[in-house]
Amino acid sequence: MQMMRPGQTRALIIGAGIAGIQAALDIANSGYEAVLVDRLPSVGGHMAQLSETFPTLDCSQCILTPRTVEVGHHPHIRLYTYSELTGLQGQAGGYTATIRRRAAYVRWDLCTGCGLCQSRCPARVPAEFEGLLGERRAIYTLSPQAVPNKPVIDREHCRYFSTGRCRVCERLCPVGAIDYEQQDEVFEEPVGAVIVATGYQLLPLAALPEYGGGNVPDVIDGLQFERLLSASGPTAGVVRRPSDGRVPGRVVFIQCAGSRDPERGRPYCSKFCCMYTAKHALLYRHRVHDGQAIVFYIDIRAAGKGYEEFVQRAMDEERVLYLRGKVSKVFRQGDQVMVWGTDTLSGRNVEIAADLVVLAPAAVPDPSQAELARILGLTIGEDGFVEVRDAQLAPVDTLRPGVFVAGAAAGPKDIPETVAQASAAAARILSLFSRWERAAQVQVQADGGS
Amino acid sequence: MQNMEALPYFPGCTLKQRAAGLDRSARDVFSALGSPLAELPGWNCCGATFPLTVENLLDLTGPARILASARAEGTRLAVACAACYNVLRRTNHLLRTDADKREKVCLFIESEYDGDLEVVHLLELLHREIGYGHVRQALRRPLEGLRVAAYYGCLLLRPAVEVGFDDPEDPVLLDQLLAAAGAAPVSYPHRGECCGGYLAVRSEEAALEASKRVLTAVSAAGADVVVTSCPLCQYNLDRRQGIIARQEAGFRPVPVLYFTQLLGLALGADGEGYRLDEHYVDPRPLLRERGLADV
Amino acid sequence: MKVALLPEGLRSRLQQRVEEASGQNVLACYQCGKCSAGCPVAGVMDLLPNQVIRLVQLGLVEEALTSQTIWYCAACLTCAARCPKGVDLPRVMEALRELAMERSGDHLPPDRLPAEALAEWPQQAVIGGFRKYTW
Amino acid sequence: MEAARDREEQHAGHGGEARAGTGRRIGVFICHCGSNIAGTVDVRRAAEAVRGLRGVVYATDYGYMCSDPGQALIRRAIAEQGLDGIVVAACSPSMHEATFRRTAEAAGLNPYRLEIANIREQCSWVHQEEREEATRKAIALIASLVEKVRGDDPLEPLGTPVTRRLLVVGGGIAGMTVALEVADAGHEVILVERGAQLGGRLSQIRETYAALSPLAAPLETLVERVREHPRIRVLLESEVESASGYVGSFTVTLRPALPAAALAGDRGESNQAIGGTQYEVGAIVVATGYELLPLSRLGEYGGGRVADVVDALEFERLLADGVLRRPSDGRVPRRVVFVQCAGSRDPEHGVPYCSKVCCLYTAKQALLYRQRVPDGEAIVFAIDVRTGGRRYEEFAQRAVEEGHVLYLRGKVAKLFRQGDRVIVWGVDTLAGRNVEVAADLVVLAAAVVPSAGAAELGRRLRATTDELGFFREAHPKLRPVESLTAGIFLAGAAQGPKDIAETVSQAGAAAAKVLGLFSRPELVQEPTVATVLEELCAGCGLCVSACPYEARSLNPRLRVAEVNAALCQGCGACVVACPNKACVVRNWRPEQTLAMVGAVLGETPYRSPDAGE
Repeated sequence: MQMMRPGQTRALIIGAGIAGIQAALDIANSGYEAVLVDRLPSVGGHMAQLSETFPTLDCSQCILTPRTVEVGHHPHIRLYTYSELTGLQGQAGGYTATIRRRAAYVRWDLCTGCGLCQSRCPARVPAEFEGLLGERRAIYTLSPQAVPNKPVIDREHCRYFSTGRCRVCERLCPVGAIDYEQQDEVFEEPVGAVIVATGYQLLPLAALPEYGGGNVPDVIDGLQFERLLSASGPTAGVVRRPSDGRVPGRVVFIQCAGSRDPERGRPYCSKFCCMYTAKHALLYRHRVHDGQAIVFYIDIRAAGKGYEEFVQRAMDEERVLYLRGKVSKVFRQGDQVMVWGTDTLSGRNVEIAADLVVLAPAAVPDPSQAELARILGLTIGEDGFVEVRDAQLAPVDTLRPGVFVAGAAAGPKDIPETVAQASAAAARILSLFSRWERAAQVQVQADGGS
Repeated sequence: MQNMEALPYFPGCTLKQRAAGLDRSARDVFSALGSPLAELPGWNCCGATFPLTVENLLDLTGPARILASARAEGTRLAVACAACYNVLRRTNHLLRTDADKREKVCLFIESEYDGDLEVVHLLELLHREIGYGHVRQALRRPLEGLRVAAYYGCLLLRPAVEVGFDDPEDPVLLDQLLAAAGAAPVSYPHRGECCGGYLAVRSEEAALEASKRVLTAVSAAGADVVVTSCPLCQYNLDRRQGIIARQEAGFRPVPVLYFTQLLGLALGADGEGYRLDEHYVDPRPLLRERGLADV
Repeated sequence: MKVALLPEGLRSRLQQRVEEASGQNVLACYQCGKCSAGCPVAGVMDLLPNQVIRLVQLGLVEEALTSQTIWYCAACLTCAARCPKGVDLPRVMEALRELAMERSGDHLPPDRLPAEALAEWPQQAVIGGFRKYTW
Repeated sequence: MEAARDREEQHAGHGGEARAGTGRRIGVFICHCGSNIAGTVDVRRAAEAVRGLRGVVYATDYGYMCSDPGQALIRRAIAEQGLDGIVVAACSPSMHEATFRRTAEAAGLNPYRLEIANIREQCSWVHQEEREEATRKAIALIASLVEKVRGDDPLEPLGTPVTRRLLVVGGGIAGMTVALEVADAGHEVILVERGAQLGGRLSQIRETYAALSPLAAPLETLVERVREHPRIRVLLESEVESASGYVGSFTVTLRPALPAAALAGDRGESNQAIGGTQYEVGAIVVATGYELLPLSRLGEYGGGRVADVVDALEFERLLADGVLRRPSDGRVPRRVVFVQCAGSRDPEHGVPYCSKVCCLYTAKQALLYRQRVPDGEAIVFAIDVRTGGRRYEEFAQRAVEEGHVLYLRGKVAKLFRQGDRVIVWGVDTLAGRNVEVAADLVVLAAAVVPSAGAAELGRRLRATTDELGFFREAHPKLRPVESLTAGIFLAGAAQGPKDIAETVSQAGAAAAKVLGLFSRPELVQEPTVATVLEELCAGCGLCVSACPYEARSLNPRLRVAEVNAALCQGCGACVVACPNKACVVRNWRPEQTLAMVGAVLGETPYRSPDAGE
């Protein structure tokens, strides 16, 4: 009996960053269904937070939005945002995925995304999407271009949930979509194959005590700096430092903050920091023409099409000064940040008084990944990333049949590599689906003939 | 024998003094090959080094004046000294490509010149126009069996775009010429490495550092003689050998000759005015032994 | 001891002068060291050529001016010919020499050259020396 | 004037009826794009100004038109205002034209009666300091697109059938991976390889880096699978002679490969009349890989003339022998120097880019050498050690710590033979010391360059290569495996230096694109293509030679020009060439264009207050 199982040619994709989006689109555009799950209220992942992308300096939001919009509208994509996978039963070709959607306290079926509710919400909360450098309300969407553009209520900060009074959003909503009684919902989806695309996070600054441990206001991480550069960010694209809103005249960028540090951080190289740091320094110089950009590095890893040329451009056109050496200590002094570093090329220790310090912390697996791996029965490496079947020859196959991995979930990767992997994982699934279909057809014909 | 018009020729200061042997032998060679050199009238010093900063515009007036006056004599200027060649060639290139500088320099020298002269080294002339075949035919005393280390130095080779002489990492012109004259060029990797140039003026130690590197390689390659086109190279490589011989037990001194000296003798010149006696490592025993000279 | 980097900012006045005089962008150098590796007189230098460029990159031009390396450069152009980034080091060295002599006068006063050596040196060495070592 | 134009259009016999009663109720939607547009252009004022334009019955502005509520706003206005044409003033049409066309279609409006006025890239971004001027320019741009919409015909997209057969060029790991994935999904694949066997560069490499896993066995399996696959046809010693057609329907001619020597020339001339065979395919994947920069290009490293100076692939071969022996005298080398960036990162003499794979394979080769010759010394010269990638950094550190490979930071200036050794002049910029090493063998990590003939293949396929000879991707971030020519995809190092893992990923991605293409029975194409007004066409053929896409031909019987709509890109070259004005691009008719120009020049036909249209 080789009948098609229900949902056999549907794919489950966990994580709706650029990897998940690309994989979902490739599968959906080939006529199969994709179930796309993300923990956040909207899709886009880290790429939605970026200002411009190296080496072409395309606006990240601008190149991403067509994809997020397509995902949002695609007839073959079922979107579960604000949701998590809580179980997966069965085997390749016949899984049942259990998905828990968190209560948004907003009925998305009614909501038009008009944004009125957010305009009057009295609770102001540091926005995670803005790297805590901007504010959101207790009822919020991640960004104005969010897909789906439906708000959620953050229960912890909502006045109504904490005091029992407020209900401003409920009063304002023209369609009556606010529902304070909403509960988490659980869905079961039959699927035939799975792609893990849970991406990465940056090592928290608290793990870097020698660099201020997150306690120096003008020491921020790379994603925070992306928001400061971004036209849609909290400073509307003007680089202002967090402490006093001043435009920094001298910015120090510190690479390998926790990377290549087997003793105190992560042993591995986080791969994309060299390039985004070069981009940061260059963009900072574009924004602040008389600003000084100084980069500390150990090796400049500009391996990729147009990358070396990009870094050289940062050096010789934008006059970004590269110092070879790891920074030893960063601390606040007056209204400046002192950086103690070295330049191993001149053999000199240096002390720099900076207005702003941008760290490139190690890229680490998403914290949810360990639990997810347990649910999916995947093997996790000593570095916390998903193990693949063969690092070189089968880079998107996990050790479990029917389950694939794409992007930074299996180790830090830049966008082109992530996108290629996402499509590659989609291809693995497409050929599986097609084989299953043909096998079933053959079986049907055989059955018919007998 | 082919008869050509006399070539406008720039000897330069050194060829009138310490390197008079180069001047005399160069004239011999070209006369023997049928295109005598005609010294540029009223020439001045080229400045010996090419100015490297923008603030040194004035230093260009010397070479620019030479170029302008040579242009009045013809379309080409032949040069024997590698340093003069380098300076004149680079100045010419600059005047040809930088209209702004050209204008300023021309104001200083009170003369019109737009860079359309061709500065050629004698080696280029021998290669391109006279031809090695002709050289071979004109030989009276082929350099048969002579193991020569062709040494190019810096000034003929760099910067390649401006000097345009030969492949800077693997030059061949001098080797080919010497081979045409019957010699056996030895292979050694330091033919374009610097001899120390004018550093001797400031630091004997630095000049020694550079020339020793070349000489040990020449010596290891088993050369009988080093052949060069540059008075500075000749001096550095020749003069240091006493010190090196004192420092290195196994070092075997090698005479250093100008290519024109060797070629002149091969073409039958008697070596009169070659000043072979002024060389530090006396080349005469070798030349006599090979039947190249009776001097 | 730490060097308080960039007291004058990323583009110090002196650095700017060196770049203007030499026509070179010192930040184009990515410090591969190929210049040093092939330099014929590196053995007697106190700083390697790439280290001199490094000091200029860091705005530490004063330190570069005290280096003996700038006087040892024979402008043989081996470094410039091989530099992957097209940095013409000898021009930078010459700009530094000029700067140094602008401050302290002739590096090698002609009247102090030994007479017997003057008689022996080829003229172009003497003239070249004057050009490079006198102000 | 208006009447005259209508007459002219009627005379042209083109879309007159379709336009009757249309172009009279136009809506304008102006996007703020956050502060991207609204920060520079006074969008309120622009909306007010365009409300007065002829035909405009509705104009509004909104924060993000592309957002769900923005699109809802458009849909609502179409219904409520009875709009029959729309101008969205926003970002470049390449961003969201498709989005808004879907929106219009969902509201029952023909999507080709929607135009985008690009007031971001072409206005707000380039005039950030000139708010007043930018606002005026935005209004002018919108006015011109309003004029265009007034003349737009409703069009239907064109459908072309898809041949579900793939051509893969290159039989290395990239090509084989694509072929297998696509064939496994049920489609036919033709795999053409210039060489005599499958396997590509991988067959020259013994172990992967980092994991040090042997490649021979998996490669053999892969080759076997390709050769045995019922849907893959392998053509060895063959190459693409020519290609024509378009996405979904290419005709390629394959022929026996010319000897490699013929390819060394700049443009391996293709006029050797060897009989080619034609194949119909729907898509093409270019997987032509790389080669190493010839050592003759590296003069300071001996130009390939120094014995015992080899490139990395030659060293792989030496490693493959039972005992590692150097070429000159067969002795086991006791000291090996590895020189990285031999030609890479060298815009002056070599290639400007980083070759990406050398740092890791050098670490691997040094480590393997140390394992083979335990008392040997391995010295690596590197500028930056580029080991980005999972477990790569750890691997390089292992080479240093366990393999005792000595890394010196600096580029080598020169090397030459002395006696029976190779002298290497290098530097360690960290110690500030020059070093001279006498080596028994020197391995150069020569720059990775495109395969010979890549640029020529690009010309034949009309898929562009960059100035370095690598195939150009449609977008470096989001479309890394698509070429700029629809239906032609890229896999592996043909697009730029890549390691095995990335190549395999890319190959999979190219397969996904092919499978997506093959999943559709027909392709939908933009209908804004050229047409011929037959009564005006004299059959002179000027348009045939003017067309850069070979979309034009002469009908010998009717003696008029014809358009192959599937090939036509709507570029308008034929329109310019035609002396009789018989060529027209749909929705880009000359009178539309003139009206647009008029609007930009300020001859904006505002309706008079009393003569409402």
